This record gives sequence, C-alpha cells and structure tokens, in this order.
Amino acid sequence: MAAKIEQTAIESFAKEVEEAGGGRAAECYQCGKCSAGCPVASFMDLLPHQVVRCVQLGMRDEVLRSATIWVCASCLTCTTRCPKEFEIAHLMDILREISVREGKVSVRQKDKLRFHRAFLRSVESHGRIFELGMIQNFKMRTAAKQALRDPRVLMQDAMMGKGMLFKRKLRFLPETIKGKKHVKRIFDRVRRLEKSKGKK
Amino acid sequence: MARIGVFICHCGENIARTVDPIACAEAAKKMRGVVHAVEYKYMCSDPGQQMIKEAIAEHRLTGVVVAACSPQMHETTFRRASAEAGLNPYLCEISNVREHCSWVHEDKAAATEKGIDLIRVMVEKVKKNEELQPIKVPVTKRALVIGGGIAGIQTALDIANGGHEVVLVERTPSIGGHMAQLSETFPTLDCSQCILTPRMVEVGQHPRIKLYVYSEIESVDGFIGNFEVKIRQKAKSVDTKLCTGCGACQQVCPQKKIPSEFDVGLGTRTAIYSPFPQAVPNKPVIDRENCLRFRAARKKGIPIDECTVCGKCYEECPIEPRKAVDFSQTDEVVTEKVGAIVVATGFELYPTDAYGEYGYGKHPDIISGLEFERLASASGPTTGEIRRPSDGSVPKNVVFIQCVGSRDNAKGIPYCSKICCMYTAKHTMLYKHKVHDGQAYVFYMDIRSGGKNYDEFVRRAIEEDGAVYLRGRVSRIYRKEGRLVVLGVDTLSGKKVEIETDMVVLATAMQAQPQTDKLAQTLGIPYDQYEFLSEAHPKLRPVETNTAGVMLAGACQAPKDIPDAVAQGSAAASKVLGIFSSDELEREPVVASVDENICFGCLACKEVCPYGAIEEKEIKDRDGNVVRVVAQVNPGVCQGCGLCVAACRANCIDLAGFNDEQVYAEIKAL
Amino acid sequence: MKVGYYPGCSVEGTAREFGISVRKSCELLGIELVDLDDWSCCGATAAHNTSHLLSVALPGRNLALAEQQGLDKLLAPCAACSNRLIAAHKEMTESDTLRSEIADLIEMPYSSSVKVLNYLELILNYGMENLASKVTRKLADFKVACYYGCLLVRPPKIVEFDDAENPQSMDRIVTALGAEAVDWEYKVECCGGGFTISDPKLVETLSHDVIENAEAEGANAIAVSCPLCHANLDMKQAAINARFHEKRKMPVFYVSELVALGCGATPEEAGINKHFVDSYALIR
Amino acid sequence: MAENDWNPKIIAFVCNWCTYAGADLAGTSRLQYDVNVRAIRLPCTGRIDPLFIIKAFEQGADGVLVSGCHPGDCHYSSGNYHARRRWTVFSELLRFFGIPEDRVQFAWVSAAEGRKWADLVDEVVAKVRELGPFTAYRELETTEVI
Repeated sequence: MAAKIEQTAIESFAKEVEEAGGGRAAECYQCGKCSAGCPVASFMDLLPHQVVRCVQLGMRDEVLRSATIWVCASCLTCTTRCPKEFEIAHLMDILREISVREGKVSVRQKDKLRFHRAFLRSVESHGRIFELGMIQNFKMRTAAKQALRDPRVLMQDAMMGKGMLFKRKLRFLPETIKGKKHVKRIFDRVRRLEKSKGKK
Repeated sequence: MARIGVFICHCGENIARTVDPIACAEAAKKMRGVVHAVEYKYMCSDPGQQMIKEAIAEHRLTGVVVAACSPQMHETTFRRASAEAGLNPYLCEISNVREHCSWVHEDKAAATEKGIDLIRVMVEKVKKNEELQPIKVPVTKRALVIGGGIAGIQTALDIANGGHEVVLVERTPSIGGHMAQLSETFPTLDCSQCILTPRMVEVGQHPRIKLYVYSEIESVDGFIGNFEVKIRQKAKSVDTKLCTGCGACQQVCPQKKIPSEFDVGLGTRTAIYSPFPQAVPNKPVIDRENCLRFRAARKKGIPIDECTVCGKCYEECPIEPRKAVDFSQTDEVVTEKVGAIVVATGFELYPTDAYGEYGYGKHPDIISGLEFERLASASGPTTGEIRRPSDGSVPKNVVFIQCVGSRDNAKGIPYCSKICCMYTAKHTMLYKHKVHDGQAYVFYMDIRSGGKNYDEFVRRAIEEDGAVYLRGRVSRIYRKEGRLVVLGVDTLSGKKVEIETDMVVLATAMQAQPQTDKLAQTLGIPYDQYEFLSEAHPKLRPVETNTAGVMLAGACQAPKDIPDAVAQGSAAASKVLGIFSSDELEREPVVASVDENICFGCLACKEVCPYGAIEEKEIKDRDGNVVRVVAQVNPGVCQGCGLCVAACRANCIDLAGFNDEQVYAEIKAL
Repeated sequence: MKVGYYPGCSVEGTAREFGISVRKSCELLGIELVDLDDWSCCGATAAHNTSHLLSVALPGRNLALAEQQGLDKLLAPCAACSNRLIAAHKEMTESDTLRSEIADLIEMPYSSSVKVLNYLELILNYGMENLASKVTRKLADFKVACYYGCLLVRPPKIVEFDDAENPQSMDRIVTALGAEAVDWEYKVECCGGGFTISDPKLVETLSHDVIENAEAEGANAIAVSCPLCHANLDMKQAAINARFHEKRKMPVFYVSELVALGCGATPEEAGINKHFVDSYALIR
Repeated sequence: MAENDWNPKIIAFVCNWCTYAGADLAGTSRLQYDVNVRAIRLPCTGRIDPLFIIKAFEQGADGVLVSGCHPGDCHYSSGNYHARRRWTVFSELLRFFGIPEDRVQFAWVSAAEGRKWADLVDEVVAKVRELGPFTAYRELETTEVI
C-alpha cells in the first residue's frame, strides 16, 4: 500500500525532531554518504539516509519502529563525513528517545534497550556499573530468547564469562560510593523533568 | 522656488503589494516643494515615461523623483525621459522602494511608511541638485586581455579581428590554458588540441595581437578608455628574438625528472622547457628553481654570470654569434596604455589530497579528472593509453566519483562545479573505447546535463558504452592487496555497495585561480566569497563588472565548460568593441571641484586621491608673481569617490551629485 | 606533572589491566595522578542512547566534582568516558539553558573549567622525546597496528583531537617506544562498541574485519586505548574465531601497557597476564 | 517609552558599489529584514564626513550604520582604507558630542553579500533596541537655555 504523504505529518514531525535537538532534516540532500560509510548498515532495515528521508517525509512510525535506530552503534562515522554537516548520529539518539517514550521499540532490537536499561539500573543503584550484576540482570531477561535465535551465543558468552572470572576481571560485590544517593536523585530528577517535557 | 514632481511605480504588484502607492502619492503631495505626485502601474513603460515628460512640461518641474526599482536598473531610463522633456537629466533622482523596501519587508503599514521616507529623502536631495553636463573623455582603442586560455584567446581574436590592437598577457610560458590539456571534448568527442591549436597559432601570428607570455599584471591605473597597465615579464633566460625554437637545448638539459605542470605531474620535463609541443610561442624558458646553474649560483651565493656549472643548453644553442640562451636576463616591467580590460584568468581544480576519507592523496591510483585527461590524451605521458600511475598496468575497471568537493559544505564549497557530470560521462566513454573489456562505474548525486546534446551524451555513455551509474556519495576508499576498495551506496536500490577497483578518478571541484582576489583588488572589481569575479548583473550584464571598462570571460566568473567560456569571450569582446566604436566616451559628471577662493593649499586632498586627479595650481597677481597655491581637480581623471571632500580641511572641495548640501538635506529628511 | 584522574567503571573492572597499566606507566614517567573523589559512572552509550538529559547529567556530576576538587586537567583513559565527558562539557559550555538545567539536576554548578584528556593526549603532552628518553626496553619485535576506533577521534568538532580519518598520535607513541607502527586501513573503523553483550553477531563481524586487516597489513599486535575495543578484539577473539572458523591469535595491547613495558615494567606490572589472547610472545 | 511601541530610527550610510549593491541583492533574493533602517547612498565610505553622523544623531537617529566594501576591495582602490583611518580618530569626536560609541556600527558588506546585509540590519536594530532611544539631544531641545 502506498504511503500517505501529508503536509501536517511532514511539518509536525520535522518540528518535533528539530525541537528535540535532532537538527533540520530538510538540510539533508540524500547523497547517502552516511549509509555508504556505516559499518553496521548490513544489520539495518532502513539505511541511515533512509531514516533521514522518512523524517523529511513525516513517516513517523517507519522510523520509530525501525531496527536501524537501535542497530546504530553510535560510531559517529556518518556525522564525521556528512558533506552537509548534519549530525545524523545525534538524530538517532533523539529518535531512540522518542521511540522508547512511545513504546515503539522494534521487537527484534529490544535486547539493546534491555541492556541499556540493565546498565542504567545498575548505575542508578550503585553510582557505578556493577558489571557482574548487570550481566546477570541482562542475561536473566534475554539469554533464553537469544539462545533460540542463535544457540552459539550461550556458548560464546560462557567462554567470555569464564575468562572474565578466571582473569579476576569481575567483582562479585558492587563498589559503593558516598554519592550513591546523589546519583539516584539525579535519575529521579531527570525522569521527572523528561515527563514534564514529554507532556508539553 | 522648487517645483518637484514625484512619480510612484507599482511595478505590477512587486512594489504595490507591500508599499501602498496611493498613500505614497498623498504623502508626497504634502511635501514642501512637491507640485505634482502620481502613481502608475509601470513607470518604466512608454506611457509611464510619457506621464513624466508631460508633467515636466505641464507643471514646469525643476526636479523629478521616481519611486521605483534600484537606480542600477532604470535610472538611465528616467533620466533620458527627463532630458527628452528638456529637464537636465541630473535633476532626476530615484527612490529605491523595491529592492530596498517592498521586496524585503512584509508589514504593509511599516513598509509604506519607509517608502514615504525614501521618497522624502530624494525630494529633499533633488531640490539641491544642480544641472550637470556629462564629461567627455578620449578612448585609447587598445584592449588588454588577462589570461591565455580558451576564453582569453576567443576574446583576443574577436577584438583583433574587429580591427583593434590587443595586449594578451599569460602567466605560463604558453597560451592554451586547461583546454590544451584535455583529450577529447564533450558532447562531440572531438580532439581538444585539434580544435584549439589553430586558434593558438592564429593568436601567435596575428598582426594586431601583442603577446606577453610568462608575464603577470603588476598594476592597473586609470579608468575606462584610459587605463595604464604595468606588466612584469618574468625572465625567460632565453632571448625570444634570437631563439628559433629548434629545441636543441631541451635535448641536452640534464634535469629530466621535473614533474611537468602540463601533464599534472604524471609526466616529466627538463629545466629549460616549453610546456608542450604545440606551445605558442614555441620558445623555451629556463625554470630557475630547477636549473642546475641557477641552483649552484644560489647555493654558492654568487652572481649567475660568475657561475660555470652545467651550461649545456648554452653550448648546444646553434644560434651564432650571440646565443639565444641568456642566463643573465632579468625581469622587465613594461607599461601599456589600453582603453578596456578583459579578465579571463580561469580556474584550477581542488586538490585530491584534501580528502582524508579518500586517503589524503596517499594512493597514486586515485587521480583527478584533469590527470585522467592527460592519461587519455594522445600527447600525454602514456600517449593515450589508460595506465595506472602506480605500476603502469591497464585498469580492469575504473570508479569515477562526481561532486568531490563540490556541493560539499563541509569542504566549504556548496556550489555545483557544472562541468563534472559531462566530463565524467566523457571519461567513461574514452575509457571504454580504449579498454574494451573494462568496466566504468560512476557515483553521482544528480546528473546535470542541461545543454545542447548533453543529456543524449550521458545516455549514450550508459546505454551504448555500458557505464554503470550508482546514485550516492562514496564514504571511503582504502587499499587492499594492490587494489582499491570503494565503499559507496546506491540510494536507488537502497543498498550499501562495495567495489574493488584498479583506479579511482575524482571529479574534484572547480575553483578560481589562486590570487584572483589580489588581481580583483588591483582592478577594483568585486568578487564573491569563493573568489570568483562578480558580474555587474547576474542576468542582464553577465560579462561586465561594475567597474566601467573591465569585462569578464570564462571560468574566472563561475565554473564553465568550453562553449560557455567561448560564448562569454565573444560577448566580452563585443562589449569592448562597443566602447571602441566612438572616439570619445561620455562619463557621469560626478566629479569633485575646488573653490579656489577658500582653498589654502594644504593639499590634504592630493594625498588621498587614488587617481592623481588633483594638481597644484599657482594663483599669480597681475605682475605674474605667485600669490598662493591652490588645489585643482582634473575632471577627466577624477572618478568621483569623494575622498578629497571628506579630507578637505577648509571645506572648499565638493562633489557634484553628492555635495554636502545634498547629503545634509537627505539626513534632515529622515 | 600533576593530573586529575577519572578511572571510569570498566577500567576498575573488565578493563582492569588498562587501569593497572595507566597507573604504572604514569608512575614510571613521573606523572602524578590525583584521583577524583567519589566519581560516578559517565552513563556511557546506555545513557546517550536513551536519555539526552541523563547523558549530560551523569558526566556533569563528575565534571562538577573535579571543579570542586580544583582539578583543571582530568585524565579519563576510557575512550567512552572521555568522549562523554568532553561532549557534556561542550554542550554545557555552549548552552546556558542546558548548563542551568543540569545544575538543577545535579545540584551543583559547573563553570567549564575542566579540560578532559584521553590517555594519548596525556602522553603527547608529556612529549615524545621525553618518552623516548625513559625507554629501557625497546619493543623491537612489535609490528603494531594502532587502532583508534570511534570515540577517540569522532566527532572531530567535539573531541578536537588528532585527525579523524588518519590519526597519528598512537603511532607516534609506539614508534617512540621502538616499535614499528604499521600503516593500515582500519584505524578508525568501528568494532561494535557497547554491543559486546547485547548484539554478539554484529560485534564479532566488525571486530573480525579489524583484526583481519591488521594481520593483512603485516601487524603482529594491535594497540588500543579503549576498553570497549579491547573487550571486542581480545575477550571476544575466541568467539570471533568460532564464528568465522578461524584460528587467529592476535595479541591486543592497551597502549598504556606498551608504555609501561617500554619503560621497564614487568609484564605482570603492565597487566599483560589479564589478556585473553596470550600476549607474552613478543616481549623480551 | 515602552519597548514595543517604540521603533528605533537608524540611518545607514552605504557605498554605492559594494553595500548598496549588496542591499539590492538582498532585495532581489527577497530576504526579509527589519524595517527600521533608512539607507543613504554615497559613492564611497571615503566620502563620509564624520559630521554626517553627528548630524544624523542631531536629527534624532537612535543609531547609525556605516557600511562599505571589504578592506582591499574598494571600487576606488583605497577609499575605504582612508575612511577607516578617519574612524580611528572619529571616536574622540563622538565622545566630545556625547554620543555613545555603541550606537555607531561600522561594517563591510560586498555586492555579493545580500544575506550578510539582511543579518547586519537585524543585528544593528536589535542592538539599538536594547540600548533604547537616544534622548540626549531631544532633551537638549527641551531644556531652557539661559
């Protein structure tokens, strides 16, 4: 079915993205240099320049539900080489944020979000990353699913995990810092501020 | 008692949309001295001009103010109309209510208010205007053409064949420019040198063309019809009067490994050299940087005639008794008087080593479009065979990349270089015609092939010669086992692509010759932020600059292909011939004059005058004794900048058309 | 020479040898490291992938602390940390609204007085001649492919460090240590970064290509200055070999380990024993 | 006077060859800019007598803008150079007449810089708005002279 192109959709999405700090998508002339240099392009459903294109055309859901915004490894090659000096990697950040807020995160990419969440949860509660705890936390939620998709994963991670322990690279207890509560407060305040912003 | 008429133009809707003409007319009627104010749809139209003429007669007007477009556009129209009605044209002034008002503001009320102000300013000014008579100046009917590329050659030939002398100045040892370096030309694929060299020879033989090669412009003084130009002839170290161009000297020169400018470094030349076989003039020069004798002399710190190193070229020179080779020659500065100047200094290519993602010119097999021309040219270093600079092998495939530097804000060049789409298509054909089993790939953003038979040409490259076009920019090129890997994208299929190739050709951006800004400053003509020279009007005065008597031709004004450059060359020539068509020129009477009764001869004015238009004049009593010295302006030389007026300590100099009274009147009106 | 020190989480954990070798090398070079008291996590990729405010606030806290502690220079060896700290610093410096917003969030002011350094920058400032003069063990057998990855040099407008396409700083350092720096093509390609655990396939593919090119260009070791790069190239090398049915053993060093070794530290003092891929072969 | 119902009066002295043409270009390119500037055309900034500017303020201007060719690009080869030399002593004169320097702005706008002209005008107007009306001389008029 043909995608509907509507002025309101185009304008409102462009405005939304720009106000969120994602830049003016209209500046992109679709040369594709970002896609050409993207190391993870082969894992994407939309190429980076197509993401910008969708923003230009107000195709909101296509972008927010895309795997691409989560496949992006934030390596910043696109931003560095863009002839129009458009900060495409940052646009990805912005789109991820909106995608999370609206619960549109691509199903196949949920692991990335789960990992980020596990990571941040760990930081929120300890002030620093408690790697073992985080890995455990993450694996509990995802290992089973991953194993179904790619059985080698378990085995490989096992290899790595074993090594980590054997090489004394993982602590069993989190380091605790004085500012623990302070960091927690920062998380709370950020959440509150973002809520109020989201409402606007 | 002043009797001013005010005429407000609607310019269709252009002015009327935001500046209310009726309100303006009403307001104008109330202004002191205004006896007549009307508005009309198109003041510049015949009926519009007729209204002005009739009003002048009917209301016995002593001044006219037309509120319309910029004076750059129709000032002459309305002044001529006034003159036809018997009013001195310099009693007609323009209020610029379009470019400076209606086009740049949206709020109708505010814009109208501003429009009325702009009218009042001119009403007050015109009240103070005086009748002026245009100044007549003689014309030197010789032209100077700067730059010996195809544009300069065309201009010079057209002017010379039009019956006037031309001084043609070229920086390098030969005329021909970039066109001489090209192999074939689009969209016809005819050999570039085959069509260029006849023109070069014609220039060389032309009785009315005086050719200065290996020369540069030192200074330019004067004004339209009367320029005085100083030209520096760099020392050729060869007496061109004696030299027959036999070439014996080049045979024996031991310095054989100097990268040839003509072959863009792909070939070599000797230290005493003439850039290419068909050079005009075909007389060598010694490149003093690389000549062994000059090097030795510099090293030892001794004068060149005491240096005895090498000298093979001198010994070999067959001319007797005095040899043509002359080491002790020095730069020479000559002065030429001309009436008009045409600038045709052309372009250069953006360097290939400016791209980190393409390896900073590290890889010898990544070359520029111009280098490819030399590879493909029969007169080139490979005698027309396409071979890799790195190992001389024939590339099995070649990747061409367009818009390298062009349309690239990050590289500071947002403009399109115009010719790359076409010459890249040409390159793919040349390559296919020479390497039948080879494959050409082209990365492009858009194909810009507007022009007679241009798009057909590109289609031919794709449909008949099988060039594969991919839409997208290349992000990176890197080495892999002696080949190059090109990481690109084809946005049409939505695929990231990777091509292993033997050679990459970058269609790098066209930019103005270095130092173009310096030249522009010498000539007092404007240029844009990319150092391209600015034409007087983007559409209607494409070859004139806003300095009278100075024209533009070719790529010094903007990226151009050969047909455009040639067309502009002829256009510039016709402008010059126009100037030369009369013995005298009429010039705006905007000149300064001194009130000798007040002047106490401090001559501060003389110091600041850029044109040396101010002389000392001795006032004598009846016995012929000098009583005092005063300043005197030569109206033929004065250009009306007004520097002297502002500099005058006695307030005794004033500038016709912009005198103090007029300016104060304008300020008061606001 | 006295410099503030922000270790960062991974340097205290999975990248322990990085921390060990940074401290050791600085000790040997006579650079005094003053630890940042009570530092907290910078938020890393997780933060800036999900919350812009958080991605500035978390580094913001540490910058503000450094300011309080009067540290004008702050060494952050982890490329991810330094990148986040610099980015946050820049953003707050450029936008007063954001600066005050963050100040409220972290309940501390920040007046942009802290200059964040990555490890390469620190050694560069120390001077190549000075470094060479401290070398007691020439790393003559090393043919090093210096791997910068993403976060050290990108985006150039933010990090303003070295050349984004062909960086040289690490090459100069290893050369000063008597090793040979190989000219290769994957210096600034991406290894998959923070996806080590969340997207193994992606990481293993990218990292594989990096190691492959290094080997193809004649390197017998890879040098990095980023825990993510090291995790993906060293810890994951077994997994990579498994996925691509290869048997490569390419030792991957932190540049700080090489500096420590060059200046006379024992392999253990430099943390070599913590590598997954055995790395003793080249050390004499 | 309240910010909003006051519109600053700004007089611009521009040279014919660069800035006037630049302003024309802004027009042909339809670049919108603030309406509160009135330009007076002169052949060259070198023609500007400092007294013009004093006069402008005496006539009730709140700000003055002087703009010509870029250094080295003068149509009359050295006009703007002499102009600039004059401005260096000009500030003295301003002080003498009690005119704050920040109400006078000098700029270079070439014939190719339509955008720059538009931005310059907006910038100057914004600046003068902040400074508020220039009342010094108007007060003079009203005060009794004994």
